[in-house]
Amino acid sequence: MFPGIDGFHWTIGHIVFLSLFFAVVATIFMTVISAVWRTNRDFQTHRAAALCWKSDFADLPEKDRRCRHELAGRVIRRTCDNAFDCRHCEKYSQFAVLPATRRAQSSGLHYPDDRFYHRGHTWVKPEEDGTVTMGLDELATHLIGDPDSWVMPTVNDEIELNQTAWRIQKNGKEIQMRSPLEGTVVAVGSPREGWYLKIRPRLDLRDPASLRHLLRGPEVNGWIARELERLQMQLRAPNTPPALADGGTMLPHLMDVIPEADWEIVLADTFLGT
Amino acid sequence: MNARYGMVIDLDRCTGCGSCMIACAAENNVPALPQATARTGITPVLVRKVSNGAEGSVRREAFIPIMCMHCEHDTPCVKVCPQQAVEVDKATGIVMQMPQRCLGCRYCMTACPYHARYFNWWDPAWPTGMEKSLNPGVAVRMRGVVEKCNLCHARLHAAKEKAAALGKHEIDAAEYVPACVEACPTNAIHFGNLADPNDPVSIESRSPEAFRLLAKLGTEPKLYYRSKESWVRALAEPISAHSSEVQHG
Amino acid sequence: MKVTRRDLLVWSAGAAAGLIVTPVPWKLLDDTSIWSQNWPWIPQPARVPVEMKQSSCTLCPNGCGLRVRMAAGWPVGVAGLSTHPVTRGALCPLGFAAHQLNWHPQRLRTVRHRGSNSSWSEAQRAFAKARAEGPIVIIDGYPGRAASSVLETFAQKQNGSYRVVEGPETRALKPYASWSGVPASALGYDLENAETVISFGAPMLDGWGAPGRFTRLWAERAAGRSDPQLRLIQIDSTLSRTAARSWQWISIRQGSESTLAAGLAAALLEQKLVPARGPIPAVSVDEAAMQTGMTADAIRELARTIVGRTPAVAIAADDNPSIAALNLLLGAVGTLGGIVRRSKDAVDHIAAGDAISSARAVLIDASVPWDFIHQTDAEVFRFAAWDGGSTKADWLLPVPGFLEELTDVPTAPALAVETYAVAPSLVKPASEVQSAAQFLATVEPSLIPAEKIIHTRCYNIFRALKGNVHGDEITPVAKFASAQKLEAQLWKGAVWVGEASPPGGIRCELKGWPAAPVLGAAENWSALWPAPVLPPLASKLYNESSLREAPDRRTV
Amino acid sequence: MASSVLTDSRWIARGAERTSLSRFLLWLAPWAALLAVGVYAAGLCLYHGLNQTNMDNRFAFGLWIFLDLGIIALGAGAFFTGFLVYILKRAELKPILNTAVVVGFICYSGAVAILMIDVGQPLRAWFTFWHPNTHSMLTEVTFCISCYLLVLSLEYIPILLRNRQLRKLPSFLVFEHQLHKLVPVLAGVGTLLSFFHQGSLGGLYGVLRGRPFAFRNGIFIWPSTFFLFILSAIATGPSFLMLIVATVEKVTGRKLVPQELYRRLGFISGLLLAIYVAAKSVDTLIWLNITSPSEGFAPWQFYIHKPFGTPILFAEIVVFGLLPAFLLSYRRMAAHRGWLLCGAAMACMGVLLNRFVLTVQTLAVPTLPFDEFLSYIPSWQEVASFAGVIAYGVILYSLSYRYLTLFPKGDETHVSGN
Repeated sequence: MFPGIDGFHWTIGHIVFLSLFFAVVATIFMTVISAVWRTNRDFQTHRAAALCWKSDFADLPEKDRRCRHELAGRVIRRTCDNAFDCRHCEKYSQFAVLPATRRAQSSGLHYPDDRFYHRGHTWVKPEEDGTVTMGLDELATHLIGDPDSWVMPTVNDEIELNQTAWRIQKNGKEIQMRSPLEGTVVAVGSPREGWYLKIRPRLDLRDPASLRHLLRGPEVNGWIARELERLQMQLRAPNTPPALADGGTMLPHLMDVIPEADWEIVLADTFLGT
Repeated sequence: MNARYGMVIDLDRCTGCGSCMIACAAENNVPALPQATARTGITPVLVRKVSNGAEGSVRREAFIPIMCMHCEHDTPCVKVCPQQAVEVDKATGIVMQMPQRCLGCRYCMTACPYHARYFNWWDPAWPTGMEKSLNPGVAVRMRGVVEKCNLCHARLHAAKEKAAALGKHEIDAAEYVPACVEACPTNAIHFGNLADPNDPVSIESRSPEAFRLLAKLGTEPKLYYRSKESWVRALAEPISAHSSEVQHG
Repeated sequence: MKVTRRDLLVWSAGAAAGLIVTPVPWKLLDDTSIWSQNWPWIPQPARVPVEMKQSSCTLCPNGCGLRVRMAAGWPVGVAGLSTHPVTRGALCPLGFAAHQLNWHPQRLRTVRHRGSNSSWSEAQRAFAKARAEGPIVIIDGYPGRAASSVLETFAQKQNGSYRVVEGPETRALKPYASWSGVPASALGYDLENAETVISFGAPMLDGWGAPGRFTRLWAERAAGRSDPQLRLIQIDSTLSRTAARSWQWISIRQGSESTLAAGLAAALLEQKLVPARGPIPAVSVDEAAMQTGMTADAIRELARTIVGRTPAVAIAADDNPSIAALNLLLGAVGTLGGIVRRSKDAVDHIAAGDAISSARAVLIDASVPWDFIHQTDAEVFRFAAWDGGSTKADWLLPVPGFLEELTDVPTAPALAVETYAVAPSLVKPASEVQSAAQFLATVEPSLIPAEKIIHTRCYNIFRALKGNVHGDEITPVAKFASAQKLEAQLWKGAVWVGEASPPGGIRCELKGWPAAPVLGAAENWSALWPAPVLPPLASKLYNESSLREAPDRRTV
Repeated sequence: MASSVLTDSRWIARGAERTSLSRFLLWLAPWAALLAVGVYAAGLCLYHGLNQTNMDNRFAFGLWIFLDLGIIALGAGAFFTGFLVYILKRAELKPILNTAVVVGFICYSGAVAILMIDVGQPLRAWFTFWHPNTHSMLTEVTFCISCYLLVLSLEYIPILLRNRQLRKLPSFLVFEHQLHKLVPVLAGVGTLLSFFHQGSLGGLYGVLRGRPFAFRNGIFIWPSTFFLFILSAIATGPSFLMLIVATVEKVTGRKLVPQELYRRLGFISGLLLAIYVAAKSVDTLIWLNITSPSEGFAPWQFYIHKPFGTPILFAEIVVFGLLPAFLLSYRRMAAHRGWLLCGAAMACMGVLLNRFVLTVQTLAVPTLPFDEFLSYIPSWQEVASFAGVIAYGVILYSLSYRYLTLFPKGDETHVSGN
């Protein structure tokens, strides 16, 4: 059959058949190889992170993909189609000018206005020295309570937006905290100190657009309200005390109070995990 | 010059004794397995009984040995084998089966209109010691491959070696006689070179009494039959008038 | 670093992908297929040189000429010997696989006494005791051999009796013997010169007489021809293989062969087709017609056909006097193309049967068909190469198998001329075996061993200066320089053929038309196969195709 | 929220509602048992050889070949949907794309597995790649099917990698993303391959000059059955998908795809089926009047053997061809889900019947005048090993449905309480 095998002789059949066959095989393998090669390239060029986040975002339930303007009540209903990256959203500005109909209402949780909030329940607080502090917001803190342990990046590590900034272990579950901002770690905190990371952002914070992708003001209330709603749905179960009555205050240490809940799911939904 | 080995079988002479079947099996180391039946056994030559379909004193019966017809023109089995385990030997016209290369897909068996191909359903086996009685010239086929009549190719090979030893190019016709031809007690099977117009067999194959099975398929089988009886010659036609009552041997 | 599940996943995926580009899987693939081509449990014959030996088959009294392919001392193939004057290269179908018989699982390899293993010395002691106590009957299924004469002499030495078992062809010649006094074993059919053969149910093309003898005649002079030189008229109640191929098939009621013979005789006389010799048949044509289911005209027609081409001879399937009488009427006795006397000095022996019961011991030679029935309370010494099972014999004594023993091959039944051949021992006997003749020679040292007798017989042939030796070429006996040379030829597989005896010499006195005997169905070769077992390849005919009905013989 | 200790919720796609693990395992159990039996039977055939089957020298092909041809025809939905979506840009078919891929993968891998048992020397199967006889239809089949199986598995990978746990590996996620972008290429290749092997499966019998019942004249090197097989396969592929989705909807009690999609599939199926029936009729007429007589065979002689009389021919063309074509494509009928599915079922039965006739009847009818009509009953080993393949299919699909995202989330809406 192949040249070299005894009794082989070229015929038109061989030529047509073989060229067709090998063309097909080559195409298939090239496809795989190029896919592998592109994958590798994405990692080299830091595009992998963005891709992963996009894919994760696409995997989020529809109700978790609401546009910040809807949360603020500027629009009735809008699903974010930009993976929460308002910095490059051409729609942002045209909605931003509309008045926010949503009024702040007490959820019993404290969300100071000097901070910017990420949907993964982390906050960013710009400091005078141009660095920013990162921490866990109150809902998250109440939910988790006292972490058993935590894994922090080391100083000078580069962290990427929407990628894991730090990890927290609690009751055998590991929780990934998505980074609200990209930059270089300059200091590492801890739950006790109330903050987790100090980073030097990659972008210049003097540019107002650089933190535009994070929530603040009325958006936060709308967002937290929906989060509490969801938690209520997820944590309401037989033999569970009314963890959080509507509008009522939220109990701390929920993970300890309601151990039987399916925390895998709850945590994944809360911290935009997979 | 390339030979075209073929046969003319005189059905008027065939008494259906079965000598050819056993001689063939012995020559080619075909196993006889207790569990084999008429539909799973290996009989490279198979003598089948046919009749004119009539009953009583007008009934006639004949015996017809069926083996590989060594089709010359787009040989069905050669065409279908996915991996060239079957091929027509250019020098002899023999349709050769290579059991070593066969993967046992049995496509060739479905392709053969003469049912002349057989599958090794079981591992070949012989009673203890009997393997000493195997023919040294022929390799035993393993389970899971197809085999068939190859006109006792081992004998052709031997004849060639003998000729070569004597420094001759052509083999001595008397040196190469397939086992079934040799065995026939009535000399009903005539074997020769159809490519040679003066060969008795090729002359016989042109006689008006000669016919081939399913000749209309256009595969040019090199196995001819002959009979003086018209009802026997009628077997050349695929489905003859009395096909429904015809007995199967 | 810490190895996580993810790392393992990635690594194994990578390894799987990487493995494909290494030679490992491909080599493995290749090796497995090569292995499948050389499975260790599949026997493969060693590639050893093959040499040709010529001999005669001794499995039955027909003594077919054999060409044996020998490899490493074992027979690896059997074919007919084309130079053989009688069989001319033909064998019975099973003969082509006879070389497998010695390996048959039923092969008898040790002395057995009433189902348990014993020894030759035990057997000898038992036999010596028996012969001391009373008469011994020796039964031979293949009379005329050197071995036979050893058996006979022993019987005479001990006022015992020697009995034989004969085949249907010889039995069919009995009537002539009883009417003429010429021994049946000296008679034969001169088919080579016959032009019409009326077979009364004899399987002429299916195992009658020596394989090839008649089939080749028929093939050359009859097959397929509308007006053949040799007319084969088959009288059969069913469309037998012979009937199917015969020139004319006469279908009659089962068992009415004798009547038809008588009817034909009547028809012949009535139409004055033959001179009125001998007695007049008891039945008229019409009565015969009634009993045979033929029309009277058909019988008359047949009578005319028979005499239409002469010499014509009727052949009975077995001992049937009325068919013999028909031959007398046809003038087919002692004439060319009819029943002829082939030898001067043959003697008939009494058929086995009655005298056995009174014996102290019965010795049955291996040549006696396994299913030979012997009603006796005598001690039975059964010699055999294969254990056919369910035997009443007290002793089973293993004999040399196919091609394992030196023996001579006397004239086959029903031949028109005498023949003589020698079958040397080509294969070393497989185990502790002894033929009946050898056994008797050990218990009675005064006996002349078969080897010597064969030697003497060859010498006698040389001295008689008659006939030819058919080897690769035909040599008149007179041309041989010495008895040794002739003997050497015979040892190499040549066959001595005597001279055709002149017509006449058989004078039959027959009183009245003989009564019809009661006969069983004629037996074809597959039923006449002498060995109690079949070579495995017989299954090609019996199980692996629907060509033939299997006889009740042991296959593997 | 799962209250049971044993939970697999972390493997189930977020937002997708699936029945409890215990119920799922309960559903799998019988299939797993069947698969076990099948594997045992297949083992027997591999260890002892094909004497375990009831095939013989005259019936050299049996149940396995028939069913192989059958499921490969039904699996054609995979390549055809891919072709429609990626090459013809019919986006409305996207919702069933994943199911099509999984079903295709099951059909082809199953068929290949059975073929591996069916050959006498599986260890030498690769010889076909080393000494291929380019004139043999079986070579074409072998090459195309093995390549296409590779393509299908590549199309399956992205679906697999999107699983909730696997996606946690960034590298998998990115690879999935990149491979997915290239799937149109694979779809193209798959279309080419399928076109050829569906065809050459038809050619398999069509070229058998020695079997005048199956032999057909054709175009260039391909007998007419080559094209008829392609047509019948792409005609019934969508119908089969329709049945699968309908079954899944019934079993899971969920509405998975819009009713409009059914009608769309039905229409495509019906239209192609109509074309097929027309072509098949013409082919049959040519065979009856030209091909078969030219080989000396009176075509009606093939139909004198019961039960393979002319009714089977009628059933093949009209009852299971024309009728479903009408049910599927005629708007008024197709409007009723019941009629639509009935039509789809009949179309699938039709293609199976066609494959049956071509494989089994061809071998059963005599060729030599002194042959007799043969019958053949598969042995339990044959039946069991094939049942095993069915079980394997059900299990693989169930797992895929539970742990992968086969249907777009939006369309997956709750219907009945489960």
